[in-house]
Amino acid sequence: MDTGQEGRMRLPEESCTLVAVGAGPAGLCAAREAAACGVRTTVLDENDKGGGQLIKQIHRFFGSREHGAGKRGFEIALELAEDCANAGAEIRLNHRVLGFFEDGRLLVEGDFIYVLEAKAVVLATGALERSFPFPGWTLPGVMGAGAAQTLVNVHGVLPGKRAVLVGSGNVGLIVAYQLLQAGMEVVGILEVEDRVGGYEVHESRVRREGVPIYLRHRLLAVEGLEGVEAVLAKDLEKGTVKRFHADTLCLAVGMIPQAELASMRGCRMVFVRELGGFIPWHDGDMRTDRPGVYVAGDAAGVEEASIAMDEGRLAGVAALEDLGALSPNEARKRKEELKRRLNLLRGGAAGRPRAMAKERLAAGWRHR
Amino acid sequence: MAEKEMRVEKHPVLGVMGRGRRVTIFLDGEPITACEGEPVAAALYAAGRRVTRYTRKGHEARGPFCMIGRCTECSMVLEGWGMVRTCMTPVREGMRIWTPGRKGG
Amino acid sequence: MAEIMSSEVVVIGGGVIGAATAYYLCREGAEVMIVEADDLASGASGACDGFLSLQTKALGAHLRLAMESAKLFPSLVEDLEVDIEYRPCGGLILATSQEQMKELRARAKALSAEGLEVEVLSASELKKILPEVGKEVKGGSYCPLDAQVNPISLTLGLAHKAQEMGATILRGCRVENIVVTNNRVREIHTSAGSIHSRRVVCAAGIGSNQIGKMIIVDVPVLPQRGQILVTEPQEPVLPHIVAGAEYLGTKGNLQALLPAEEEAMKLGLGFTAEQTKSGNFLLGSTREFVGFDSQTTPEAMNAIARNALRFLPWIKDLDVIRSFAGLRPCSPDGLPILGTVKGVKGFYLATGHSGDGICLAPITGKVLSELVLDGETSLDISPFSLYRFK
Amino acid sequence: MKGDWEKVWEEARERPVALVDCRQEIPCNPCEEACRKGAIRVGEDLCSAPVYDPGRCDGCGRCVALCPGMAIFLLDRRGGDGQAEVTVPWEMCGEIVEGERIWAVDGKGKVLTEGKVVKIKWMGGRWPTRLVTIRIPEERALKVRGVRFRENSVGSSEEVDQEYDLPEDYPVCRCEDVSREEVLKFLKMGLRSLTALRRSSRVGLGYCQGIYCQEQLRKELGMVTRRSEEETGMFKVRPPVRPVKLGRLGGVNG
Repeated sequence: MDTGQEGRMRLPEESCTLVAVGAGPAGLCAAREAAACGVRTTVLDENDKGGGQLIKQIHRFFGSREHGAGKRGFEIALELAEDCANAGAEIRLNHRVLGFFEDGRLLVEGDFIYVLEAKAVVLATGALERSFPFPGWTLPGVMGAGAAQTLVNVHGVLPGKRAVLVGSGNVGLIVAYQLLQAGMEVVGILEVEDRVGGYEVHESRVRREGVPIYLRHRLLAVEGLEGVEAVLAKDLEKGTVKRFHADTLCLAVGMIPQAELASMRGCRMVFVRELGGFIPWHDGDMRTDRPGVYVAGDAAGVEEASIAMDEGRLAGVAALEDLGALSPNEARKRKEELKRRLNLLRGGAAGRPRAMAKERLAAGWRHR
Repeated sequence: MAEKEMRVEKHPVLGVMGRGRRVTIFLDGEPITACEGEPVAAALYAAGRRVTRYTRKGHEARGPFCMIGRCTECSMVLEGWGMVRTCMTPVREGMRIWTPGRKGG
Repeated sequence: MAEIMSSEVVVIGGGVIGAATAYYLCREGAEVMIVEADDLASGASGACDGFLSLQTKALGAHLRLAMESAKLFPSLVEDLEVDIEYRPCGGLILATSQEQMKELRARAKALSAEGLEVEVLSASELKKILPEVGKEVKGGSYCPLDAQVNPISLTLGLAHKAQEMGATILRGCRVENIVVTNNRVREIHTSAGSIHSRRVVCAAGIGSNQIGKMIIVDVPVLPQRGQILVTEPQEPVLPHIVAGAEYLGTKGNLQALLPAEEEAMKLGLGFTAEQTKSGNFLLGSTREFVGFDSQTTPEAMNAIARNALRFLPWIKDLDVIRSFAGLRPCSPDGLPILGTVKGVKGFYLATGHSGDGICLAPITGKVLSELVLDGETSLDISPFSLYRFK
Repeated sequence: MKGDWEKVWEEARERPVALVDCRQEIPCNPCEEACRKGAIRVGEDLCSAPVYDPGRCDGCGRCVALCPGMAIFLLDRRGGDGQAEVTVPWEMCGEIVEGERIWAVDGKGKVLTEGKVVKIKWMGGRWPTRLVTIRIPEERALKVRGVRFRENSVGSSEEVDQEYDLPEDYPVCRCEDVSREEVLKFLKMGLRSLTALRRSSRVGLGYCQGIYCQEQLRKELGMVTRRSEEETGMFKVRPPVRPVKLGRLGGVNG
């Protein structure tokens, strides 16, 4: 490439019909729908592997056959990526989207920087692990539970020898289990509430391995010089303080939807507690309030991977419908089927509040 | 912590974990054994090195926090390139990385 | 809302000009209320660089104003409780052609004649104070009085100090109307209630035109977008504030110094660079008239980056972590609009600083306070009258 | 003993049968898919708990391997000698070999008894699960949910006697290293908008673009202004949302 001095190099421009940002379950499924329908589709992802956060999930998944239930997360990731590519979508890994401008253009960094224009953009940018500040939270060895999971399951490296987890939701339970699987000791799981947040089956799995779950215990601080050496927690029942000797502290206290590109694009953002925070407003078909912009998966509200898949498919179908690539009748049929499945996935006690939030969104979402 | 203890050799689900060939990288000039293709941050962890930077204001140690390229806590200087997020940067033989803010480095 | 407030002086706008005006008014013991539609420094003052550059000012009154302003900064450092990150670092303007060098030489001579010390440096002389510059750079001019400040801290510091001295700051408060009876300002209607006041200073930046309309005066201020890139923080490596000669060209519309490239012309591109106290490089900038759109654009980001590398190629490995754009309150000739308006007593203008607001804030505040309280100023501000345009 | 399990208990005298210990509403049906005999039904409503008919179960173990909750086990009482064989899914590190002795634990991790490993079998696709069969006294058999080598790690904490003094100041913003105290200082000055607070305190102006500290800053501001999170709003998002080399952005070192 030109060295810039004399080179009057402009940003290269490129166009395609549908772009999915994020090659996780939502983005891959959206792109697959589009590509299978003959639409020129590109998937962008900043990682060197497709599949999003599924690649670090080594446990078998809930859901039903359409979601690869009973298979392990990384296995599902491989299949989704393969399906998507086989359908004809171009998956560009190591491509970072730097911006999504109000005029609809994307600024992308691959081997070079370029501008990408598309008639439809599906934002499937996922979520981020929530964290909160406390004394010592910046010490090396304090990390997101997902970060520890990435280290052990993707890279085969232990984050330390002895871990304390904070949060007994499904993520905390599963990660605790997976740290044990990789050979780490899990000193305990701290839970500020008086009951375990995750499913009983997951709770049972870690308990069987002898991991104590400390209910009504609040994380106070982490001690250490240049890394975690001990974790302090307060027993809210007794009012006493416990010190745990550990070199790793994993935070599993929820996820925050990552839809900054939607915000930059000018999509209306709404705060939905049940779905993790600020998300782009979207209708029942995953359309945002900006024409040609769709959202799916955790970026549209933190839920399960199986839901992300069907939301991705739904966004894909809605985009195809808007592009005129699918007859209204066919689109309706497919959307109904996907919505039926989504309703089933959100059927349990854990899913109901999310189902209701999604309904309120589709109905317009006004301040209560 | 010795490297051998930090690397998962045989995993009950994943089996023997596939790794790139052993290469040497340099952390602040000191040689470290790493596996080609794995993220630099993982290689450092495997070598028992958790500090990736020191803050400018308080000279506090920081380490990888998200491992997916978002928190930027693992950013280090890769010689000839500048600051990189080490959790997103694959190991290549002979690469030299420097800990930002490290005193006497 | 029923609440009725009153104040001796109302300052519309919580940007650097409004804050400085309030500060100097309070120092004279006036009772002041700042009415700000959003929050302090939420407009151009919070979206600009911290250049306090004297050698880029227009010759004549503008330069004199800037030189007077520059003298006030050290006293602010003393008086304000917020660290305004003032650094008397000196400033460089770099030329990339012999033609530009010629222009810089001519300007240096003219500036010196007006009392501003400016030194012209050959390429080799330049090397002594800025070792690594691009191959294109042929030399430059250096002004030791140029300096740097943190514009947000400055605004905050001034407003905070004014508040300590008794000023009231109404945030999130929009001015809806100004009541004038018998040719005199009487009352200001705001979203938070009415304020009785006989003196109003309009320091509303790009909102000034709208404020003017309330008293049926046309204040010719248009928003001009300036985009800036921010890099990751670095150890201090850039000793001075640095601009390209084309910055002078696009700023002062000087034919001989305008950029050659069509795209750069369209963007009003001019190179600026400073390293802030926090270590980040701020790289600028553009001059675009696009209404109230304060988005940054891929073209400008690319152009600013490319342009910056012509001057400082060694920063190519720095990570850009953010971009932002501010809307400069731009007057037709790029000079501020200061003073009274005909037919409406008690209404004062302090606006149209066109990108020089940070630099000119202290002197603007000072002369406005004099004007409001005494009716006359220690410095002749007639060249900045609104009526110069008619 | 619950009705179902009585039936399991009886059937297990004839052949190995599954014991399905899944009661919660989980959107999941691999057990139904796994069973070739139609012994497990979830039905249309994915979240309903599985309905299991031990009479149709042939004890193949596929559901044991595939259940994502690891909540299905096998019971085999064919010996009729007061001993039972229980099969559990097992995916822990380390090795189990046939013939060795191991703890049998219940769903809470409590050690029930010691048992002997009689069979190890791999099942469940390309990345299978080990099904470990142990032999234990039959009165404990219905309670077994897992096996384990190690003791509970309870006791690895100590009580801190003295009133623990928490450090009061710690960073809110990791990138810019801004403490909570500093944020409060700016709030005290009267800043009331998220943007102004961000620009002044520098919380959220760092490398990560404020994605970690934004929530915290919103909380602090909300406490002072009594505004909801939605009203307090979000940071304005500016490109680039990922760090990019200036040279790249300017098109130099491609």
